[in-house]
Amino acid sequence: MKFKRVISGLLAAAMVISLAACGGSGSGGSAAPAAEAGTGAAAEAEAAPAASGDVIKIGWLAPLTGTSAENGQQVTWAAEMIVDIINEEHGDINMLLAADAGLPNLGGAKIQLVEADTKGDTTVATSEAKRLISEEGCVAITGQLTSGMSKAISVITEQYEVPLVTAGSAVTLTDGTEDYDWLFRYNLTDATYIDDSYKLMDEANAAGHEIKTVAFLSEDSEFGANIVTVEVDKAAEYGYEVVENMTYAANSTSLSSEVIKLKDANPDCLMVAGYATDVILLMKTMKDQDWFPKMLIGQRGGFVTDDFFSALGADTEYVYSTGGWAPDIEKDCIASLQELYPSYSNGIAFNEGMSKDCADVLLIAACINQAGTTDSAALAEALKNPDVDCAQIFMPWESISMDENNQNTAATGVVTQVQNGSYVTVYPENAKNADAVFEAPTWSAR
Amino acid sequence: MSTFLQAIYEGLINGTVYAMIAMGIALVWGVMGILSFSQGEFLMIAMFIAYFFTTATGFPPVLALPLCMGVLFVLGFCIYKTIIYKALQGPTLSQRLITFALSMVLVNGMLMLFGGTFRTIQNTGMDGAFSIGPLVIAKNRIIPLIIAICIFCFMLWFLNKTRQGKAIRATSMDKTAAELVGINTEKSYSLAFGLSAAIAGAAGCALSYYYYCYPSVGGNFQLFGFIAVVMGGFGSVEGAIVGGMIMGLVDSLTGVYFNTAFKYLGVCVIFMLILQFKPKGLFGGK
Amino acid sequence: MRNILEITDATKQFGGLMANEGITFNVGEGEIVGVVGPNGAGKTTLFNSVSGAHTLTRGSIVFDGQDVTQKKAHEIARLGVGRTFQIPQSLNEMTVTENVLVGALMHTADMKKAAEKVQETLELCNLAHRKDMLAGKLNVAQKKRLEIARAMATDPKLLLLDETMAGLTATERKDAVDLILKINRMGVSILTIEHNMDVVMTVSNRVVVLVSGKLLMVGTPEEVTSNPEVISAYLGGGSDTDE
Amino acid sequence: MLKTLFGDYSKKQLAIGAVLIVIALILPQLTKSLFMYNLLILIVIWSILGMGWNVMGGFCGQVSNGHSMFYGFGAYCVGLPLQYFGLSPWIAIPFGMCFCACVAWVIGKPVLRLKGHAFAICTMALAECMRYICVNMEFTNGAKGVNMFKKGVNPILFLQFKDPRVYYYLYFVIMLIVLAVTKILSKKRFFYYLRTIKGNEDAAASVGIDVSRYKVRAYMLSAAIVSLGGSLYAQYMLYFDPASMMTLNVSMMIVLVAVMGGIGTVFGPILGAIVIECLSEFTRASLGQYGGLDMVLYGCLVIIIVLFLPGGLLTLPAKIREYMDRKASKEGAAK
Repeated sequence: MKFKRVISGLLAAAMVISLAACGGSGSGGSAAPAAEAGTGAAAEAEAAPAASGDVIKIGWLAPLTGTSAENGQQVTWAAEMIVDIINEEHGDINMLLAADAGLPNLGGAKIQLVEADTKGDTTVATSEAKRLISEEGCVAITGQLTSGMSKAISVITEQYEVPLVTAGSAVTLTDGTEDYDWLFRYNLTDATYIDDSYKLMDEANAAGHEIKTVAFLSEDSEFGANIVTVEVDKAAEYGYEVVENMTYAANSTSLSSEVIKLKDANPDCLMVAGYATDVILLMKTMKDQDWFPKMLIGQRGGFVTDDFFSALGADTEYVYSTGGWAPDIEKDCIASLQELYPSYSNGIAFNEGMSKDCADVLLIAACINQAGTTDSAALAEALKNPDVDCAQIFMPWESISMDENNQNTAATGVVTQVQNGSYVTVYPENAKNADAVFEAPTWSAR
Repeated sequence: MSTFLQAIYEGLINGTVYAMIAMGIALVWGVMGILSFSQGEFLMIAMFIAYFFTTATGFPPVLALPLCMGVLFVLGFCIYKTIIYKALQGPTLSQRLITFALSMVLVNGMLMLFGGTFRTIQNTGMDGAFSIGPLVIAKNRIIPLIIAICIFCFMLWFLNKTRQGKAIRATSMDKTAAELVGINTEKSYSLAFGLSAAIAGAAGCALSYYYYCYPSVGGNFQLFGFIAVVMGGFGSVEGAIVGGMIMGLVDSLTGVYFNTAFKYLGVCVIFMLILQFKPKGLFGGK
Repeated sequence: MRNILEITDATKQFGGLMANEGITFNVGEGEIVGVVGPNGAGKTTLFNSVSGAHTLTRGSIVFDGQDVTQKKAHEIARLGVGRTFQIPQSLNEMTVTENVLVGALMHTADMKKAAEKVQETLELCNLAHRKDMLAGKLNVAQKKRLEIARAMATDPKLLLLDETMAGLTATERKDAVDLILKINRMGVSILTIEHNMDVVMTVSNRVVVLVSGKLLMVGTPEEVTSNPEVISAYLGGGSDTDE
Repeated sequence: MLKTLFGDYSKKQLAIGAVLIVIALILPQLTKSLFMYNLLILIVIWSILGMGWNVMGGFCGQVSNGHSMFYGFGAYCVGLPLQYFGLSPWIAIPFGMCFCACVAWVIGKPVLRLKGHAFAICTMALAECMRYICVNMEFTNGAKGVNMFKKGVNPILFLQFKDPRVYYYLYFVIMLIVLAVTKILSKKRFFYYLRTIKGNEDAAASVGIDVSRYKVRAYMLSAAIVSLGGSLYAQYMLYFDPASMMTLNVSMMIVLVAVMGGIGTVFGPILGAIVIECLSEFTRASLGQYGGLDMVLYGCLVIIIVLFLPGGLLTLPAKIREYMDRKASKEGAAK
């Protein structure tokens, strides 16, 4: 009992001392900003480290534990591969910065990827982002970030004026609702992905298949909510009738009532936005209830992960997925990446899920090289208009042009379909490698 | 009409899983007054066992049932002897925290051992579906239903007819009185905890037929198990079964007829209503 | 003598069981009334009805001129009815002082006045030497005295005592009787359930005899002990207490 | 008022208290790393949450596992007015506390009729309901969460400081105010009545305590303080979404902070917050890459502490002293 008194004495006395120190609680605010002005500068100076000759740090945030740990780990290996290619001489790979060791304009300075685990939790992501900026002195932040996390971290990167390059595709990141000066997006926005989906449906109709009605099933998360809003707007634009629009709780225990409602509505095309857990459960529930739409278009998420194939095997046949990348795009450095990646990922193949995020790492390195310094303002300028030869980038883009919201409007996407076990590009016309099977057979006919 | 039938059927199937988890929770709650947060994790471990059994031997998961229940019983027994026994001496609140921390350890332990890949059993030997009239019945959802029914009967038989079962029930009614009449309450406690883990094992084995297997799967079912227990009547095993069934039905009916986003909201609202009129739950246990 | 408590046709039914039926008697101001009867005669049910823990199925209870039949336990307590419990419900994680302080706080939120009241009540119930001890650590006699002290701290007009003598040694019983008489002399009327016939006979002015939920008779101790029906219904088997 | 605050502490204890406060004030000046400020601020926020829950769970004995609901509401009550009306947090935070108190008053009446596990599960279900509502409602931006970051806004008026140390000082003072309020209340009738209800509800009724009204009052005060914690968290992070605020995990962490420190004590939650935040940050920083090992360690530590120290860490020195005496007496006997 005695010790309790010591502790309670200890902190109860705090009132008198702290009040005096802060000049009374009322004006607590006033004394503090004086301190803020003094120390603010110090904190800021320390946030942008002088360009050390040998190593430039790029912050990498990905879920290494938690629900999406497997996927996060795969994307991290891809990023490590890209950094290794940049840091060593790879004359044989026709990729940006591959030819010489390190960044030529900075005396061959090496890139160091400082990895941090977000555990798939926004609060953890922001704490780790702070650590990367202040402890590690990273000059830019990127990683495998959901749209929700991109928003949370952008608060930090805006405050400390460090560029954040994300593939988080939420349209609210890029449509100017929130003004970010230090957020850059080279990948597609939801709007482009969904345009591709509807254009594919137009092609199906052109080819004589009856695709008139569409239904949406999306997760009640940041990822799902953004996609479904754009899907609904575009449905009106492209003239498709929306027969069902459902959201489901993430990691749900059963999706049977959703599938029952889908069977009722019986749409020609179903667009799904969800992560691996619910996508797998949805496919199995649809198989159990013996129903499959003519066209099932997955908006990336769980559809482009390696688990999708390992968990569902042959059941994945005929499923479409929009995406920013596909293995059969005509860029010669893709083949060498596909060869090199399994050595990092003990056998897992390079896929769409990881392409977008490690492309960001390559672009950051290229822009640092272009800016010639790690000063954040100069780097931001370079990121705003990167002059890089897109032929040397493993993404399907022909060119890069950034609009005033720092969004790459020239980014184009592809739509792929699972045909005998792997994704094959079926849209757009110029990148097509196989004809789409527009009407998928029922489960019993497979 | 067919959607209504299908909704009822699917609701019952899901209800059996909730009921099995709720039974485990009710048993432990009734006997020891502990709210076990780690019930979901026992379910998850059983799913892993069923998965590895099927991939290794190629037999359908139902043959893994004895293995799952056995391993989980032993695990539950050991956890009781080491952690829960000591926890019973502490205040009830820390008992709840201990099972919560235990579930944290189990989830992350499995994540460390088996990594974060999603595993499902693709060929359960019961593929395809047949339909009776408008009702589509998936073959690989029948076995879980049968497993669940067997477990319900086994538990009701065990608790009501066997000596040890009656001893457990007596201990749950009044520990001191049970001790007075010579019941080894220590044995009842450890047996009850082991049994509740074994029931979760059976639920896991049944679930592996149509659900993916992943370390954090337990959490998805945990809250529903609790709600089913309280709805059915605290600590009453029969109440837990009925509670679980109601949960499944409400879950699928709200989903189909109201709005799938409010599926779980519907469940919680029904739960609140029942608690207002019957604060002790439907069967009003202890 | 004005009646502090008037119970008319008190009936309490639990499902099929008729715990109390048609019980009518009064307690005069400053009087000590004992309630006796075999186990299961409905004594504690009557207490719970008077103190507000239950509400009567039929009949009425008037305390100090106010009808309290429908009032809740805490409202009746505030009107001036203190009570103790058959099995002492002491607050084990609080000290003896805090246990009594809670009673004293009923009429005043001022901690100083309450502290004085506590000190005064502790001396009355001779628990002052155990002031800072946790209630859980007291022995049975002290716990019973603590309950009385907690009730007394609320300055009650009527004190309901539920088997204060049970489980006490001879000397402890003597002290308890002295305490009850001292409290009565302070003007507090007392209604006490008691199995120990000697204590009931010496302490109470009148005795109420309950048998299986019904009122057998009300009278002075002498009338009760000489009444053949009471003897056969209750005392017939010889008093079960030890001496 | 001052007497109740420092009445029952000896001079030595007050001195130690002063020293620790000075340390707490100087600490941010010593280090430069944002990571350390982040840790300190989270400790202060979690202490407030722990103290809020303690009013209900510790003093009044009604253990709720759903306080993440008020934590989330606190955040919304600061975020949404800023988004829709540009309202300054100085007005929004008290509004949030009153709002949560009203929510607790409305919910309290029916829910507080339940006891023990049933009450805990009911609060869990309630928190889940509120999360579903917030996730699916347009007014709260649904799952997109609320972004409160505004460029070039008056830092004092909108509490958006660039340097985290200002947050730390401000939150530290607010924590001390909450601490003082709890300390003063603990000497008042209100908390004695709550502790009586925790001890035994029948005894409480017998001394004139309207049990259900006081339980609801405790729930309202607890909700207000936890909502304060939620608002401060939202004001510091400037972005939050329902998925990270209103989950079972957050509710259990709030309970853990109070229980680990010392349930039913005034200073327990602060000690609990310090231990838990440091534990989780350092296990993550050092063991993060071993895929979950840090959480396993964290879980084991919680089990060990809760098992062997039911009274919480505050009782640790007493336990050590007791252990020393027992050892000394054994040696004495052995000689």
